[in-house]
Amino acid sequence: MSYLYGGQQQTINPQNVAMAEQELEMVTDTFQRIVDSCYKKCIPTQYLDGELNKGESVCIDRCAAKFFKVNEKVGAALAQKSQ
Amino acid sequence: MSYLYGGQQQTINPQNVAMAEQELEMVTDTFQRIVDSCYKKCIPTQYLDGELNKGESVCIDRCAAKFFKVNEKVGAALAQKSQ
Amino acid sequence: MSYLYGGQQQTINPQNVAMAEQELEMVTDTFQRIVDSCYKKCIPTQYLDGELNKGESVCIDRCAAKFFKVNEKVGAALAQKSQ
Amino acid sequence: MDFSTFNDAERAHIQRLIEQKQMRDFMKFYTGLVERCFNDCVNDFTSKALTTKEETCVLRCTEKFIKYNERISLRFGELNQELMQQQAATAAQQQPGANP
Amino acid sequence: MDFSTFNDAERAHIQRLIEQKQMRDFMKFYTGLVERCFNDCVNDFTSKALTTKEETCVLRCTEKFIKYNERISLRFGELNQELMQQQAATAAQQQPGANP
Amino acid sequence: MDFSTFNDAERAHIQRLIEQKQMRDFMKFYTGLVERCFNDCVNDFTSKALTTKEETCVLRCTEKFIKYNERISLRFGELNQELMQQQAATAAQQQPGANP
Repeated sequence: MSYLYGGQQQTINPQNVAMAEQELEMVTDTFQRIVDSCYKKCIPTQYLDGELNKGESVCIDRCAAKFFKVNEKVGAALAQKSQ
Repeated sequence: MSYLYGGQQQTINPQNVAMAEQELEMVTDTFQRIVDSCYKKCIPTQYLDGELNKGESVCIDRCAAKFFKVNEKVGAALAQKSQ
Repeated sequence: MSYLYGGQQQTINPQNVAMAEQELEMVTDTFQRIVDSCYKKCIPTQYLDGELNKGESVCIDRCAAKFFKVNEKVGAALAQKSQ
Repeated sequence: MDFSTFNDAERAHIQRLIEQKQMRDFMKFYTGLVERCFNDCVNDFTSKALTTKEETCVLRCTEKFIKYNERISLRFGELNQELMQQQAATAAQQQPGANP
Repeated sequence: MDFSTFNDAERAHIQRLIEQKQMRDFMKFYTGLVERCFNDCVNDFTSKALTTKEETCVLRCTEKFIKYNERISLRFGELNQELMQQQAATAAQQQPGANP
Repeated sequence: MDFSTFNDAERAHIQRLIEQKQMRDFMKFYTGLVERCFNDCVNDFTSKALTTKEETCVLRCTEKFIKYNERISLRFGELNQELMQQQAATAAQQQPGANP
């Protein structure tokens, strides 16, 4: 979309932009997967009311923390394999 | 992709294009979710034949209508929350 | 992203690029669906060990081959319908 | 969506986006159909050939999903149109002077 | 990610990408919420009207999912920040001379 | 796909698209692997620490999925090649004069 930058003197390095885009996508993708996984693990689908009760709230916190830990373990295992 | 428009005099307002793109994506995304949801609700996966029988057809019509109603309810609830 | 091509004399035909992009996306999308489907069909989720055993390996090979055959059948059926 | 305030270049660009989207949507329809019929019909991995039963199932599944898709597309179009008319009516009511 | 080596044009471009992504993310949040509450709450197709029970369920589901989303977004932000600090600390340690 | 009619600029552009796609595919592979092993292995939310059992499961799941992915990629490549050769043969047959 270079027409956006008609008046600018600075040139955009497409590699910098691609790197930032990649990183952004990675964070969003991970977030979306946490949202889906922890909903399945922590929220019963009867919907007896619209509140998050204590048990659900605690489950969400732990679920997010555990997802990050799994992320870390998998990352370390992949890094080791690729050595 | 500005190289497409080399010969044109009119300038494209990227915000207009982005708005249209967003709207297009919203409609497509909603359609895809209706297709997946109503298939699960209305079509048994034994495939005794290749026709849509009467029961399935009626179920599809009602399912689509109900999905739109849920869409409306959710939209209204979100609008109220954000006031 | 026309700023990439400032120094080039050749013009890019956006239709050629779009065609190649489409084809690339089709192959990637199909691959992703095979990965998901055959994992569900062939890999039990108890993870008694980290190896692929003989049964799993044979299942993967057959599953991939069968997916391609289904792809072919569906393609032929669609082509016939659209005549 | 109201395109009347868009200029020709914008409309041409959006038209092109819509065409690209349609090609991508057809592709997703096709690969999604293959995945669905594979998952619902193929469960025997004692050989790499499709059994007659699996093949029959795949053909019925394809036929049914095409018909399903036609019907739900039709309904979706109608319901979407209704919704847009409702929204236009609501917008007109909220215009100054439109509601006596 | 460290943006300090980026020039203004790049930062402005990336800012615009982030805004577009946020709009798309909100849209996905909305359509995903509708799909989830529809799938969990609507199971009666003897009529095209929502039953009172279904409507109540949809409203609770919406309310709950909004709260769920707020909470998990908060946790995600915290955990992400922690992770980035850890990574920064590890990177600093690996610099020559940083570890006596 | 036959790229022989493409000019160098087009080929360079497409090459860049392929590289970007590969980076995105690797990212999806990674986040998908994390989600899969999390869902299959983690079910105890009485604490925020991973149990030993969960950790073992995650490591096996990772190892297995990597091997799974290698094997299925290999098969996919072979089957795709076969398919393209078949299509080329069919296309050649349909050329005028190719079928005596």
